[in-house]
Amino acid sequence: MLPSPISVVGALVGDYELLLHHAMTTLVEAGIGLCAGVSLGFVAAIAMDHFEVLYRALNPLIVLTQTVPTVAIAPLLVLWFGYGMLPKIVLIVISTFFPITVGLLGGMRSVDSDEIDLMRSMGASEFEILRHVKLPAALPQFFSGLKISAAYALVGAVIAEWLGGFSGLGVYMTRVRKAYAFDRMFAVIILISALSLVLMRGVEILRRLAIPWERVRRCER
Amino acid sequence: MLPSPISVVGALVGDYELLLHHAMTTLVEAGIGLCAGVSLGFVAAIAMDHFEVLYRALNPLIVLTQTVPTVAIAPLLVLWFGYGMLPKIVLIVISTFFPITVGLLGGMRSVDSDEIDLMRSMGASEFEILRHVKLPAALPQFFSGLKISAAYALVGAVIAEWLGGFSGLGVYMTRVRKAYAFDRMFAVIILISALSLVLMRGVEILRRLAIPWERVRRCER
Amino acid sequence: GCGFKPQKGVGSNSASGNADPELKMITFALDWTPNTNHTGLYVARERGYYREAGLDVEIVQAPENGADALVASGDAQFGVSFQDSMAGYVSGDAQLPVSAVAAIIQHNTSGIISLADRGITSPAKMMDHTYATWEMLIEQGIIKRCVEADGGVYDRVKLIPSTVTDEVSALSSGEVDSIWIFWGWAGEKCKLAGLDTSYFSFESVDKVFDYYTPVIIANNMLIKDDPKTVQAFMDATRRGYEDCIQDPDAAAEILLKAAPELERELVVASQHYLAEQYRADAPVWGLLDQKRWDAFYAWVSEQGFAPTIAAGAGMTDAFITA
Amino acid sequence: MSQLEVQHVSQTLGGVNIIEDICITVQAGSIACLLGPSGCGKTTLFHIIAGLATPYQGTIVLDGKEITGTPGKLAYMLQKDLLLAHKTILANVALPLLLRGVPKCEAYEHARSLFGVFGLEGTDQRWPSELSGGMRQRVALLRSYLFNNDFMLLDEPFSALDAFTKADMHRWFLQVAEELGTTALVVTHDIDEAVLLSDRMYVMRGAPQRGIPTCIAGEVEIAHPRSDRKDFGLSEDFILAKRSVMELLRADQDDAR
Amino acid sequence: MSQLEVQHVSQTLGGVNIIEDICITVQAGSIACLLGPSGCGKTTLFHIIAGLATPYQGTIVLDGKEITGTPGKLAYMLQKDLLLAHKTILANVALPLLLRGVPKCEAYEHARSLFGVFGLEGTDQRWPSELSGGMRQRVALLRSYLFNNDFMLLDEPFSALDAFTKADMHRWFLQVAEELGTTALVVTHDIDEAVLLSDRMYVMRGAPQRGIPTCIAGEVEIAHPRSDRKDFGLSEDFILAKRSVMELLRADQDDAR
Ligand SMILES: Nc1ncnc2c1ncn2[C@@H]1O[C@H](COP(=O)(O)OP(=O)(O)OP(=O)(O)O)[C@@H](O)[C@H]1O
Ligand SMILES: Nc1ncnc2c1ncn2[C@@H]1O[C@H](COP(=O)(O)OP(=O)(O)OP(=O)(O)O)[C@@H](O)[C@H]1O
Ligand SMILES: [Mg+2]
Ligand SMILES: [Mg+2]
Repeated sequence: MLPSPISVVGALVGDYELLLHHAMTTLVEAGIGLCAGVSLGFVAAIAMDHFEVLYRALNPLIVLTQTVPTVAIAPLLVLWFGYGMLPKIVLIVISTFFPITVGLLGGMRSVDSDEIDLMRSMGASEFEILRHVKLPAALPQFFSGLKISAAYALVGAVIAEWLGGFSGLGVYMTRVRKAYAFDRMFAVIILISALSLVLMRGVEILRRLAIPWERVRRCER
Repeated sequence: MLPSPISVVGALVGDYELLLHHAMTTLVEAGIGLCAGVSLGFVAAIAMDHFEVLYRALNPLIVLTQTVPTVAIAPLLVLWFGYGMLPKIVLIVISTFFPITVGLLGGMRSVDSDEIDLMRSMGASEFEILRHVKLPAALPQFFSGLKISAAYALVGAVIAEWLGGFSGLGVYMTRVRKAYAFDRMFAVIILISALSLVLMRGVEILRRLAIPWERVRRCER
Repeated sequence: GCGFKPQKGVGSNSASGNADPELKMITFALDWTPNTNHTGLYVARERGYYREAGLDVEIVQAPENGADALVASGDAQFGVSFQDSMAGYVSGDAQLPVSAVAAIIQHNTSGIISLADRGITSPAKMMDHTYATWEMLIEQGIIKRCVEADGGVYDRVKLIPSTVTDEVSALSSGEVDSIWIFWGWAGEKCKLAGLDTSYFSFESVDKVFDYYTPVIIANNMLIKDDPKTVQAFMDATRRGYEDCIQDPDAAAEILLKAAPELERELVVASQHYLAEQYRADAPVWGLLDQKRWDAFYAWVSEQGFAPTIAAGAGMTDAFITA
Repeated sequence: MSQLEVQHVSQTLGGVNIIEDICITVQAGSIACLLGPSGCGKTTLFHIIAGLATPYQGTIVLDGKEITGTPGKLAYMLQKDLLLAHKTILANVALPLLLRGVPKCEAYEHARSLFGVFGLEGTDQRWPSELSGGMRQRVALLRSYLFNNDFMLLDEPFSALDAFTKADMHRWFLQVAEELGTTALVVTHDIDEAVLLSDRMYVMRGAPQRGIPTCIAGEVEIAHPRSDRKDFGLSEDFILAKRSVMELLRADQDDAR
Repeated sequence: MSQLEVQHVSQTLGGVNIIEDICITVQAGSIACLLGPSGCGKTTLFHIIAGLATPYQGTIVLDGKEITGTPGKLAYMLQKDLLLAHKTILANVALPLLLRGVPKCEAYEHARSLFGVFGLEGTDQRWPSELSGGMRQRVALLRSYLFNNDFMLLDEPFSALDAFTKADMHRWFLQVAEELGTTALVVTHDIDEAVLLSDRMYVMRGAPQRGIPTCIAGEVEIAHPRSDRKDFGLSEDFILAKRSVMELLRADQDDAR
């Protein structure tokens, strides 16, 4: 059942060009979906942090989007959005924005209330408090969320491609699966994992750049 | 395509007993899987926090488990673990432990280094620092992670049941889908969402109980 | 929710519970969810035919496309597959050790369905209409051959990726014009839904497409080492399917008891249709004709969809004899 | 120049009466000090004056306008230094200027020009965690000063400084107050400091944790002009004022026991 | 009773030489105070003595044993109060006892019995965020005391207290030190406090941020026995010691300019 590593590598090399072509499609979808998901997550978190009413209203709704199995709503998505990229991106957005929202909200709510008092005492508006205190303080949790989201974006794209489509690693995967080509199946799984690792490494680097003050703390006194 | 709400409610009521039976199976799987996932996530986070080597070694591996689309490895899981609960629980564990690990690790690493110095100055062992400082400080992020995990546990169970099996809401879902019974399809989706909401509400209540000092902070000075 | 009894037992734990230690444990892997293709198995189990044959049969629902792997690995002894998808592994260097041992339905009952107002009464009329494809080589090869045999140009068939789970709404919403279906399930559903449809079967276009779909497959090791068990299993199964042919209504009840989630009306209609089709013109249920088998695979190899397939590869007619 | 009036302010926190019927007036251009035992409610009162908390009863009036519960009207240096960990020292100090809409360049320029006076040379690009406790306190003071030097509310602004740095800061503070006509209300535990800096001292009395709500025990006026406080520490006025405050505080102490 | 020796300690942080060749000896059973300008490196030195940081050069010796880089040997009260936000006051105070393996009941009992002395009655079930700055400081002191009252390293232990509470704490501290033979090294900015509490004072000199590494400017011995410090403040010994320290500090100040 498990193909030998050699045949997997063989498949990887042999299908190199084809895989590259499919990978491009998937990466574009995952990229767009992740960006859209992060933006949506951002907006949702900020809105929910600001308006308690919105928090109460949106929270169950957001949870709901996470509880409906994607594969179950996939046919509906195709019905509404056609066969192109749109339904796939919608699916990725649904699976990526949640960790962002949860992380940001958690981070913003964990801010030392004295720091907010300080800002208020300097006449800072809600927006300025957000910008100067809450968002920077939420960065570590935001990046924790982004790490999860980045992992899900690629997998989400692959699953979304099972919805149908003419190219993408998910399409490739279903085809080789149906053809019982297990070596190529493993080859594509390895490729997806490798791409994910690269993506998450990118998030890690971004994190380092965005949180320079974390490096100082490590320094011994 | 979309069934009328009345027929959905009708399906919910009509299939009441059957749904209850299937829901029990799913809940048991989700419960066991979530517990196992949380435990594993806990252990992984603590181990990775403690041993930098382990962090470097395990981190890519853990990311890998998130990048392999579950449905792709599902047939393998069945091959390795049989038709029973085990492959399902493995699948749920894979999808739930990641947010826990990320949350806990993030939380433990965000602890004020002065607090750790204080503990060290009192001769506290690594374990005592963990217990008295790092874990309590990581609780908010842990619960953020748990919230995500709880949402995924149930959906994970449903998807895992598509692997095959004898009962569970996922089995029900595939069957009614194949039988074109869309009212029952929506009924089960609603049931899953409702169960998830209850689960996450539970996490929220747990959080309140576990972090009593958060309530005080809100109190105005 | 009446009369539902949860099935118990998992994998190989035949010694536990009330399983009879005398009985030989058999696991049967369905191609996916239970449907009327499988009724004979449920009837044989319900009516004790397996028990009489000294077998304790457990019917499991495999992951989609997963039965072949389960049977190949020996985790299941028998399963359901299709001759066209088996083409992927009966030749070449990644073969799975499984063989077809019986035809569940004697002839290929699949074809292309469309709404009557699209006028797709023959393959060439698929031109300029959309067709939902799974993007399988053999599948598209069959469509191509059918369209061209009917004097059409295949390139003018508008392929869209298949996301169809519900043929009725896919057709009636205009999402897609033509769909590949098995008449016994989706066709009957369309009829029940009152759709005015056109339909042609592949077998009617070209006899080479009268291949076997679906089939029961068995693990090759089992066939070699324990033909007696295979024979006993197949005999009992045949009795089950013959009961279905005799009394479709009773068969429908048994299937519904095992899978209460299914829609009664559809199951009954499908059962009545299949009663005519399980055996059809063959002397006994399940017969596999190697000539028909080879003819299809010859076409598959010739088209280059699979490496050359030897005669009789992936099948044996040893267990069903007229 | 602003005048502050605290009128009959009471506050309850967590079910405990902390302060009761506090009345304080700080004349425009004058400096008042607030003294009282640890935990009596000085910070609680400052939060109310700064508009960060709404009192249970009473009003805060600044220049004749009620500002109860309105933050942003006066500079408030909190007891904790509260530097934002994710900003450099310079960015921390310049923050109030940015909030007021001063362009970034200009704000940074202006902030940087004051680093020398505060003994913070060379720290502008450091992170808060790299500074010593006393340096952080001076950063916080500088930040408050840049926000608003018309009315300043200072909660123990010099407590982490050594005697000489403290003396430097006192000198700077008195000079700035003189030049700009700054009005200030300062919490301090250092009686000498209170007498040195202020025109008037208010002494609080109470122990809310032991069920004794805090009120104003009394006030002491210092006649000696603020413009002439060099070597004031040895003058008779100083000793007199100090003694009065000590008596008020001691009475409280005995009272509470 | 322990004897501490700081031998030729130097430290570099973020590329800056902070302290250079610091030597200090605290005799067993004696109390030493450390004075120096803000930002000169007192906290840096304390971190090294406590074993929380490894010096660039030099060793720390306690009772003849080298303890450089080994934490947990002596009680260290940090400059920040650092109460754990997720523990009640009682749990915070009892923590060092629990770490030493004392059973919970007993630890809580023992901790609670000292709340009165520290003026913390009624706060045991409160959260740290509900206490005032001075109360938090006393909680931190109590916690350090419970960890180890044989050798205590105190970084500005009384800076947030009002004059009278401070005097109370001084009295308590001197009495405890007398009774238990506690050895202590205390950082303070209050010269009076230093003279009052200590047997010997060390004065540091330097301004690392301006490129002048800190060294020991000198030490002042106080002959007056510690057991007899009531009304010591008016004695000649006191004035003498104070003047010596002031001179050392001032020299530094002029030096640094
Ligand atoms: N991590 C660090 N990186 C660089 N410089 C640092 C770091 N930590 C401290 N410093 C510098 O070391 C010097 C001494 O700091 P320290 O906290 O020891 O001073 P201190 O004597 O305790 O002052 P204070 O009386 O104000 O508390 C300061 O100039 C400070 O800026
Ligand atoms: N959120 C709160 N809930 C309950 N009690 C509180 C809360 N905040 C403060 N207190 C109590 O209010 C009293 C006054 O606190 P405050 O901080 O105003 O004292 P303070 O005069 O500033 O003392 P210090 O000089 O020590 O800073 C204290 O007894 C404190 O325990
Ligand atoms: Mg205070
Ligand atoms: Mg210090």
